Amino acid sequence: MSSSHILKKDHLIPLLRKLGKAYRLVAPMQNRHGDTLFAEVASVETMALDLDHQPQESLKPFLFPQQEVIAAYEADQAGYALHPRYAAPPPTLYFGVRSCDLAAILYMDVIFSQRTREPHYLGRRHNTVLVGLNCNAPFPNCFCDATKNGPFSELGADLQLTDLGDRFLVTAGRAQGETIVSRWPQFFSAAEEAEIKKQYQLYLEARGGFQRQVHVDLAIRRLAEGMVDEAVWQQLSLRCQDCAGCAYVCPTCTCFTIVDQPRSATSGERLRCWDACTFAGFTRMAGGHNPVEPKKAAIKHRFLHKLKYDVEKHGRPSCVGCGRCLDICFGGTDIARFVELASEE
Amino acid sequence: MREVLTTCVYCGCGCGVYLREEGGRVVGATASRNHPVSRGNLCVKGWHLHEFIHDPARLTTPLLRKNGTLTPVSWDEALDYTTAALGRLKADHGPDSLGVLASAKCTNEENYLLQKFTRAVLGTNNIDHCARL
Amino acid sequence: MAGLATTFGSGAMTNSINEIEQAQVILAVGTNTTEAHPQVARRMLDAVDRGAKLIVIDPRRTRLAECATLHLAIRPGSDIALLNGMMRIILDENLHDDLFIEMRTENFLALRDMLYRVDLAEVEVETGVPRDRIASAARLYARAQKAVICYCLGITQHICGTDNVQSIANLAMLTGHVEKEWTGVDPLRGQNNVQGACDMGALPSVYPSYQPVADPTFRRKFEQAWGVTLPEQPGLTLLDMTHSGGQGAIRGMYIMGENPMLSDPDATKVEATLRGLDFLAVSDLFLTETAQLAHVVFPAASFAEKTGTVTNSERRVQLIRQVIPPLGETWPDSDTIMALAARLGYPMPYESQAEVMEEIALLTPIYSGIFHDRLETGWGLQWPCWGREHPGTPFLHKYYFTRGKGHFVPAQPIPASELPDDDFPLLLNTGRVYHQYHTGTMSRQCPTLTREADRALLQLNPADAKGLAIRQGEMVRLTSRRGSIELAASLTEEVTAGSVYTTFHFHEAPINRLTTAAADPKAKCPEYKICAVRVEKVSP
Amino acid sequence: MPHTQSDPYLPQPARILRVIGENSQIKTFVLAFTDPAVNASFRYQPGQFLMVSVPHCGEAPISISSAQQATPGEIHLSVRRAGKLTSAMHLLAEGAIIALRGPYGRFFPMSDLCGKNLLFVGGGIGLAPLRAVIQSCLADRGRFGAITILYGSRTPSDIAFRADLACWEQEAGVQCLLTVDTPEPGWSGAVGVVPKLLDQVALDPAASKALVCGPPLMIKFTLAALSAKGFADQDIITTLERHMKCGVGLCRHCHLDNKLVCVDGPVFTKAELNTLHVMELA
Repeated sequence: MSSSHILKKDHLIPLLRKLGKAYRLVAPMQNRHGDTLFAEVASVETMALDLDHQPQESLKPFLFPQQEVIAAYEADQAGYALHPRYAAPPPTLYFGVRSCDLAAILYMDVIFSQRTREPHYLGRRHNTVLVGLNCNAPFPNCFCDATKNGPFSELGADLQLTDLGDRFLVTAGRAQGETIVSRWPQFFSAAEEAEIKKQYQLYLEARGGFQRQVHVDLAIRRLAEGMVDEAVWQQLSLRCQDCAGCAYVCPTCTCFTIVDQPRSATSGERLRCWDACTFAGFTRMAGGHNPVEPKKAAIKHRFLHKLKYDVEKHGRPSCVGCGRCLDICFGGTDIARFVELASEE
Repeated sequence: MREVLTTCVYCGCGCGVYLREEGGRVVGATASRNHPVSRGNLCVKGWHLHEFIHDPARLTTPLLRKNGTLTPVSWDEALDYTTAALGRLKADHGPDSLGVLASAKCTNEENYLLQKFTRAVLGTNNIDHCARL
Repeated sequence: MAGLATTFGSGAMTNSINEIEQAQVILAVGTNTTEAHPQVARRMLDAVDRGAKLIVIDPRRTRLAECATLHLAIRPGSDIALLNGMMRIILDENLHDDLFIEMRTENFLALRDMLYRVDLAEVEVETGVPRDRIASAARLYARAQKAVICYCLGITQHICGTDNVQSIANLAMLTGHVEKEWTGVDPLRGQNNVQGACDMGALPSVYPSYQPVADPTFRRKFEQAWGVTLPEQPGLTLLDMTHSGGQGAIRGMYIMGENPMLSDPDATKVEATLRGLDFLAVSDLFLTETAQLAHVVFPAASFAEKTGTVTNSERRVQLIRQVIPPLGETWPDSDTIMALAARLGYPMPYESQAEVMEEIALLTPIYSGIFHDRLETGWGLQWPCWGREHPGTPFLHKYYFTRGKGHFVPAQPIPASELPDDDFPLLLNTGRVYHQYHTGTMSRQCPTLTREADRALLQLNPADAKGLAIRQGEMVRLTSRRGSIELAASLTEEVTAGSVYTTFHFHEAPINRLTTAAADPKAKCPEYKICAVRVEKVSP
Repeated sequence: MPHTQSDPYLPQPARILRVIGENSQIKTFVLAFTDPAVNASFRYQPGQFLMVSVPHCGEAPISISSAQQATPGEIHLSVRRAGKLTSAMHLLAEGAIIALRGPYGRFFPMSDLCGKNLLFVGGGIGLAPLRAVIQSCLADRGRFGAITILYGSRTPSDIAFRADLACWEQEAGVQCLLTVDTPEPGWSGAVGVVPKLLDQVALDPAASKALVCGPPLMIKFTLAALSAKGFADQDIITTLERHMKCGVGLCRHCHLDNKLVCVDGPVFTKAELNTLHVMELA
């Protein structure tokens, strides 16, 4: 069972300072240009912690980087040898993780260990502590209520924070969270009944605070029933700008490609890079044949994967409602647009 | 991992892009959420902006044609050879025998310096770039 | 950009990119925006979603055309006829803006007289666009409160490029669609710093900020600043330098980061010219087709390895920031230039790029308030920026044109320099694809981009293909009077019968061996968009 | 690091022992892992594939064209020159080293084939995975009924696996029929697409299984023809070719509706394919 504590806001920085000594600290920070990104905290003193804006990307770049070396190779007359390379990040505490991004990490945990244990993701995921932050006020494009993983996180966090104004209600979700509370007990006090009630009140308010109605359930049902008209895919494929941005900012998109990059005539590196199922080259075979009709069927697959196949396989869609693809989509072919088109009778 | 805001090098839109650096290598690119042009998105070229930086085909040393073949040489040798050749042509055929192409892919500072170099050092107005192409 | 400079006094986007999405009507002429300027296309599509009307004038059925309210598929090269036709209709239906014309422009009568001689039936024949569609476009554009025109190389890369641009300016001024936010004329620039390279005076006839070299006042200003005597005569343009075929005055060249072997028209001639030079130095990231001909090649640092500023299409000056040290022994081009200058007895001891920018601000009025420290935070500054406190200028020509009054320059249709005939029956148009960029020097080194577009394709209408017995994906030989290349055929309705289209990104199919160096006499912009070719099947 | 023991991406070096030129486009590479222990413990089944690394070229999936029992200590990969990796592979000679990982994928259900008459229908390089099954059956001949092999090529000079076909024909109860799309002078055999050969064979569909592999269009028409002959959907087995990067169910390049060909295939029965949107059946 989880236990509840109170952390006064005055004690947040002192706590982070302690945590920063025990872990590599990664937190959402606003940079001098005004963008908020998860970044490594170099100094607790000067960090511009930003808990008011949605980090423009999830933790995916940290746990499953856009490009990483998975092996180095040497190839010459004498032979051909590949040596695996593993990043070994120090124990890392990710602070201020929203419920959508937490849900996405749980999804990636499954994807990267279910069929095959994927050493690079699991290596980066190993020794991580996740400190969640519940969203009292959903951001403009969010719809995690519709994907049923927010606005307050239900799973995944070691510690979960709720902003009660001058203090945080802290819930220890997993063992690592309890460890933190018991290691630095000076910062925590027991939560009172009123504070827990207040959290529930905030949760209800947050649920009412969504600015977008995205009927994910309805789209899932219509896909399951095969009721989505082919014209929908046609329309989406006409508008899609083929940038791959939706897959890259999506916290649950895990498609990748593997390429060799030579460094010299006799050596090189094998890279694993993000890829997107919407690209024609994603499925095109060496001879030029493409089993997936470019654009139309590729886009269809993207949405079916998230809202049909993963529902069948995992019991829930692999969209976590973070709204980032709505923020970035060039052509207006994001998941909310799809849900809207699919929901039309 | 570090993210540095820069400006995309492809088309004239001028998107704000973060380059991700890890261990001295540029390993990723992502859009700036609040940049007035990119507003969080990039085209396919922008999302893959990092891919050519460490390409093995990058030139890494100066080359000088020796016996018909481009051969790696030191910077001093390449610069000396160049200034001697430019100086000789200018002396023999006048400054207008020299021409310079600047680049729509280089920075303002570089273009400024190059036109200054062309006009003030080489002594010709024969400078242009592919604005019309 | 000579056309806009004559008419408005300044050759740049009059709006900011973000203003486009607020327009009620967008007229996109000669721009394959979704492929070449994705961010601008995003604004156009967003505007369409909000109910704006999008009119696309393009011979090809591009994706933008698919999304348009109205697509006018004109015959290539008939832009002036079409625009004159639209203006005639506007005049006939009394949709022009009298007050604007009266207060803000000059030479209207010349335009009016010319328009009264336009025969709309002839326009229909010349453009291949039905009269009622021309009229719909004219009415939509003229009646809108907020209307922008976006144009690109489909307008400028013609023998009549300057006249094309002037016609666009005429249309905008006739309807008063210039002076406001969300309303204007926006030439989209193709490269990240083509605007800046022009601003910096990397042009044969002007110093930075378009100050003419031939004008003694400006010459004296720069002579004083630089402490040297400067040449009086304007220099040679790029085409003059690269197309002499080895017979010209140029004996030695220094080329910084350009690849004329692929990018310039009639490339066979470019090759002859470059091979004929006594000396060629090239500075680039990669051993380009041009660098392969050089005597000296300087390895350049990439944008990730240096600091500096670039100016985008909407005149926004922004920093590129160094992320990693220069790779290997590469140098930023500025270091190379300074080293050359020092060895030639003219040291340029700048400590930083910020110091170079300070000198630019001193000598370049439109950049006079632009300094690196101001660019460090925020999102850059849009020129003109007149001083340290000046916030920059999101849209131009408010209340007055740069040149004072907007000047109408009537333009008559001019036939293309080379039209199809019996020997070369098809019309070749060239351009870009979304996944590649320019001569592919950078983009073809990106595995993902190259996977998505790894070779040149010749777009061919199925009707033409049938006559030539060419099937999807087959190799064809494309020949013009200047050269011949082989590439794969892609059958598509995007191009109309009688036209073919391809790109110049791929050195394996150097299309500019075929294009003509015939150029607009004023802007010296070559006619990439029209030349006559023939297509044959390559026997396996 | 806790995971180094089982890196799913790490291939093992293998030496090319022999190269057999099958036709102008196809070569069969006979390989063995350089590490004798790895070679001795390597096990695979007909229909499975390997991820093949060629220096500087990355990886590509190639189906194994031999059967373990028929070629002990050796792995055969029959490769058609198609892209960058396979072109580079074609330049390699005996003694060269590449790297392999696998085997991957669902294999042909050999136990289901026992006691059945087997009809193999291959086109071009598509005979490669079938060759593994045929070798396996011939190594244990008594367990299977009559074997009929139908093989189509574009032209007579494109006929690959000639030595194998000649060998198989000598075996008791094996019939080989060849056809070409376009004849050349001197060709006296059948002309036409492979499904047309079906008319020449008499098989009781109820006592038979059909195994099909070839180009997409050939699969499409063959599957239709087999159904017309009365083969039940679960008795028609084919194997699909897809773009793959990981081979282990992660990268998703080989997606086929809710399946991944690398782990859920590449071998599928027609009954299974009927529920999917497959290019080969469209």
